[in-house]
Amino acid sequence: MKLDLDQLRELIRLLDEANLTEIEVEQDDDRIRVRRDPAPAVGVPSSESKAAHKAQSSGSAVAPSAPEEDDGAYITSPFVGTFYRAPSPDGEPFVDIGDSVVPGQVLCIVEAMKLMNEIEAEVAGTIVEVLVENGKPVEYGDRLFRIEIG
Amino acid sequence: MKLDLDQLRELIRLLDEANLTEIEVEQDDDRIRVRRDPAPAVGVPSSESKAAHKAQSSGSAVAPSAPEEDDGAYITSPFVGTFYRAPSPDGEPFVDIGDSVVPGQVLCIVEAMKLMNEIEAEVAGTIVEVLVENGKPVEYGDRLFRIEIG
Amino acid sequence: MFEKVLIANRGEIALRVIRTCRELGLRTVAVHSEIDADALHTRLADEAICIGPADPRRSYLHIPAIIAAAEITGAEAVHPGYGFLSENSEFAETCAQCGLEFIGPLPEQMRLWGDKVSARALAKSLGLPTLEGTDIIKDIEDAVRKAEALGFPVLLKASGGGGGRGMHVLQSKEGLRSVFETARAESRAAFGNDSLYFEKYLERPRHIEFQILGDTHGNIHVLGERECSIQRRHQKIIEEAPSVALTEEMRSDMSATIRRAMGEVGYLSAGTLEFLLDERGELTFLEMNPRIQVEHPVTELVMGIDLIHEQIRIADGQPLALPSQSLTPRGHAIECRINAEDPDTFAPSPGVITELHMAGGTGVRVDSGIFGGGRVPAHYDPLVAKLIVHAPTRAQAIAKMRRALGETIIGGIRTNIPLHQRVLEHPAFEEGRISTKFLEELPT
Amino acid sequence: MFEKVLIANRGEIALRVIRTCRELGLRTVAVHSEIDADALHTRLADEAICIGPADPRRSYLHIPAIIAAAEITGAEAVHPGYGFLSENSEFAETCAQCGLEFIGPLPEQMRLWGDKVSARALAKSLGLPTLEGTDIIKDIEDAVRKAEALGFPVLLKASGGGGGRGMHVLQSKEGLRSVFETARAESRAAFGNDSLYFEKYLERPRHIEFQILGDTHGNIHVLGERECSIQRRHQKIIEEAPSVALTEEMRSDMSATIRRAMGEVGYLSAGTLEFLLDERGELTFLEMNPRIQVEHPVTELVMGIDLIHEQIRIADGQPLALPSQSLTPRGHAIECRINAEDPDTFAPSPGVITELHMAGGTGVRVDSGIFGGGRVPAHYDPLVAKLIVHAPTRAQAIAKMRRALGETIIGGIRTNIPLHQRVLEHPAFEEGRISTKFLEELPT
Repeated sequence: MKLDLDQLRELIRLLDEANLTEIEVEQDDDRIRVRRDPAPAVGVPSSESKAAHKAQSSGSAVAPSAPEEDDGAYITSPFVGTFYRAPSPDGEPFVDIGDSVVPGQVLCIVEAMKLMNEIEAEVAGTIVEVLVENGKPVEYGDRLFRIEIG
Repeated sequence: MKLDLDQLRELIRLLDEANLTEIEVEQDDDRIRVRRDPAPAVGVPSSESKAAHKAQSSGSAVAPSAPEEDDGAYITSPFVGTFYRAPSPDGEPFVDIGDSVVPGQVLCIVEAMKLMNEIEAEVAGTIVEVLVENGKPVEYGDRLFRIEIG
Repeated sequence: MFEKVLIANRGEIALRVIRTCRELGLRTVAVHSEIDADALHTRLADEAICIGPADPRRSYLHIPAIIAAAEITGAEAVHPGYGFLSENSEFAETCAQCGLEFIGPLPEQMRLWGDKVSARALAKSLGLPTLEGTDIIKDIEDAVRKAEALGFPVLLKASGGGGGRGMHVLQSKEGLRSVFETARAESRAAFGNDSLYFEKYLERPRHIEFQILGDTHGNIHVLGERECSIQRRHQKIIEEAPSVALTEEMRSDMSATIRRAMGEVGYLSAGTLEFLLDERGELTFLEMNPRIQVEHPVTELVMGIDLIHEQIRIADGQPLALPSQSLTPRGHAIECRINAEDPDTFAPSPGVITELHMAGGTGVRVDSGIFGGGRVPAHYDPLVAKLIVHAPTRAQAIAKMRRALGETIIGGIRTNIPLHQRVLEHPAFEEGRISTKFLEELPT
Repeated sequence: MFEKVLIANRGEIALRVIRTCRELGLRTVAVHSEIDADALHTRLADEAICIGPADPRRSYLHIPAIIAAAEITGAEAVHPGYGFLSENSEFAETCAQCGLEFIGPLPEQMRLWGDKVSARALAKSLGLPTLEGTDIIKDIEDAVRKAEALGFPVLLKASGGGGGRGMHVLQSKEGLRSVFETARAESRAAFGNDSLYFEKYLERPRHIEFQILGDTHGNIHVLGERECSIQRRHQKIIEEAPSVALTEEMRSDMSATIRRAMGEVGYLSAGTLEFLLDERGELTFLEMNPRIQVEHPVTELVMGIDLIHEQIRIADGQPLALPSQSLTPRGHAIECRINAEDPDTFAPSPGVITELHMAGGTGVRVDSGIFGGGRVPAHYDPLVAKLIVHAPTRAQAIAKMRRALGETIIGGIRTNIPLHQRVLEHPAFEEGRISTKFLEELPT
């Protein structure tokens, strides 16, 4: 048996970068697994923060992309700011539940520093859930819409 | 089976370096797995102490008793002090390996504050090992003799 | 100078002494019970000796085991910390007989101040103001006579008592007989001495104490006062320095009186004179503690000194040489005693520390005996850590302590941190309107 | 007074600012990248906003995200800490335009001192002693001319540089051409500016810096000096206050000069003037850092003040009101920067903290951004904690730091603690015989 250490190192780098706990690869008869169990949370201050940690540390969406998940995909916010569903206070929402969307279609606005940032769909699909109320603040990575791809 | 120890060492080094808990590699019919469970004791200072922690925290003997263990029983020290095998510097040892002892028989002296505390056997048996050198300091709970009961 | 010091204690105070020893280049020997084999003081000392089982009577209170540990390690001096053997004159004497330097007062001083009745008489003879009180009560008839002569309310106290134990308040002679009998039995059981006496009972006194140091050259330094009025059943839980209740005049008058009195008895090492301060501003002597105290860090912070260092210098026969600035406090310091106990029921809460985050930053000092993954045994004092802050003003010190308590996380055991937070948030505390009744009267 | 402060930073300095805000009753907003969702500053602030991915250019350096975070949380002021956007005048200006109080100097001051060549000219015009140096070098011929006029050895520096980056020593004109071309390319890449200039090169200078504070009422306070000569590749790793190399006269002369100079430019908030001290005892101006610095705690300890508190007071328009005693140091303070890096190769060592025990006790301050079980990401500065000690004398401070380093345990990552221990044990360090070359010349 001959180990390909470089390949192994590459896997570890990937594990780190993506903040994973395990990678397992099986090919033909070969199998590699690297694993890092999260350190037991001794000494973790968890009770003090009054902050609502809405942002999940595992949130992997770094763009208004639509990562596949078991229960559909999500459009996440690429900006910190205020979420608006319509182009003006009296306007119609850009999209609503049940609407079909195509790539490039504007779904909402996230306002920051008086700039209206239009958030566009990157995939085609159907809006099945609106996850943030109009006019509410959103953080980077917050889920805005759930979408059924296709 | 022929082990490639260098390869194994390399894997362990990688495990350490990358702070992993497990690496498993399977190739053809070979499989290597190295694993280190995360220490639960986060925040345990372990490197600083220069003290030789001879006393085991699990040491359950609190008297010169002879608790059963897989490899015989032990006579432990009920005092902190200096261990003497004989009643005087030139005297014969109270007991030696191979000697049979009966309950109440003096096995050694532990001297503390100029007092000679005679340590007596509490069970009958045969001395199979003397674990402390004559004239050496002993802590509370230190093993003095291994004894075969019966 | 001795080069190796055995610390006859455990927990935060053992660490406290180890730290100063290390800074002075002295080697340290920890003694520990079986259950403390992995304790912090065991780990951080240069050497550690197991001296007995968890039961303190067979380990930390067992004089022959401690002396033997010094013998086999070649320790030349012993620091007793507080509690355990720290006020045991027999231990101090045994150390001396075995050629070990005892870092603390002389045995005769311990005896002199150990008995509360004789201590009060001595204090009075030395010119210290004392609370009106009686001699030892002979019997129940004598008790009634003495109480009436003193005037109710009175406090029935055990002559051999300490730490607030064995005390009973009597508002009138009703029930005196049964209380007297109970107290006598308690005192006999707890202190091996059933002598009782009366003291005038003050309704809402403050507890004020003065820190002193005396050396072998006859110098006495009075290092200001501490206010320790926040108590639960006579156990201090929050202490501060200086006290808002003393004027500069009161402070300097009492310091001068104490300096003279302690000079007269030739007091050696660190000691604390405890007083009650009544609502008219009168300080009356309560007792003298011939040892380092739990709350000594608040004095260290405002005076800029290390009291353990001074104790070691004194034991080595060196003269006190404190900078002149150390005689006036700088800023304000507060200490919260973090106990492993339920904050409401006060039931002890031993266990394994699963989470630990101690406060840090400007003006925060932590003296702790615990670590993440470590165990708080049920056998000893519930004090696990002392959180101590120092700031230019009392208001800033309070704000800092609130902040520090807020970021302290100790998981796996219950602690009295919520109780500390309630006190620190209370307007009366903020305004300095406190007394030894504060906690009792604090709404939950 | 503003009531809610956003801290545009992470790690220990974010915590440092949160702590003082909390003590002042101000609410705090932390901003954090995705990888810092569980970081200590995120957890300990009153509110936390995720502003972007781990890459600092898209989070901690991304001005619109930070401003937007202030907008959605209603923060009224911003503290930039050190590093990241702290010296970015555009950020300070944007804050002002958005109605946010920037807790720091005015943007024009940042620009004034940001360019090293113009800063030196300004300093000279203000009467500060400056190191002999040249204007911007035009081309390679000009470089040879200027270097020879100044006299070798010379130091080639980037006008837009900082933190010791982009500097090259030239012992003679040999190799000047290639070094000049390399340096120009480096400078363009690193600072977007390829202006270079020469300075006289000192062989074994000390790095001495003075802490200043200026308020909106025209008051300038000079809060003594720090010695930061223990550096590795121009990165400070150990700092102390005061410096053993300054006499009382040098200190007060330079303080007076700085007070006059900074009063003339109307400097606001905290700032540091860095100097080199040559072997003849001459101080020459190096640069001015218009922000709070990593090593500010040593000044806080010896002066008994809270510099972040003063910055906040100044931003609120209040006049400086420091006690007079804060203008003379009390005792000696030392800071060790604990970095997540290999102590020998200096390779960064990110990872998960598996064991953590920080030092405590008398005179020990810990400013840390880590906790047991937490992660040190690879994306940011390797500084994970600052261990700071305060003692009456320098010798005692050194003994205390050795003690504190000895009981500090950080598992799961490698740290430079062994390097600190080697420095602290070195006789030359003990005797105060140090220079910026100390580490380079330290035998391993």
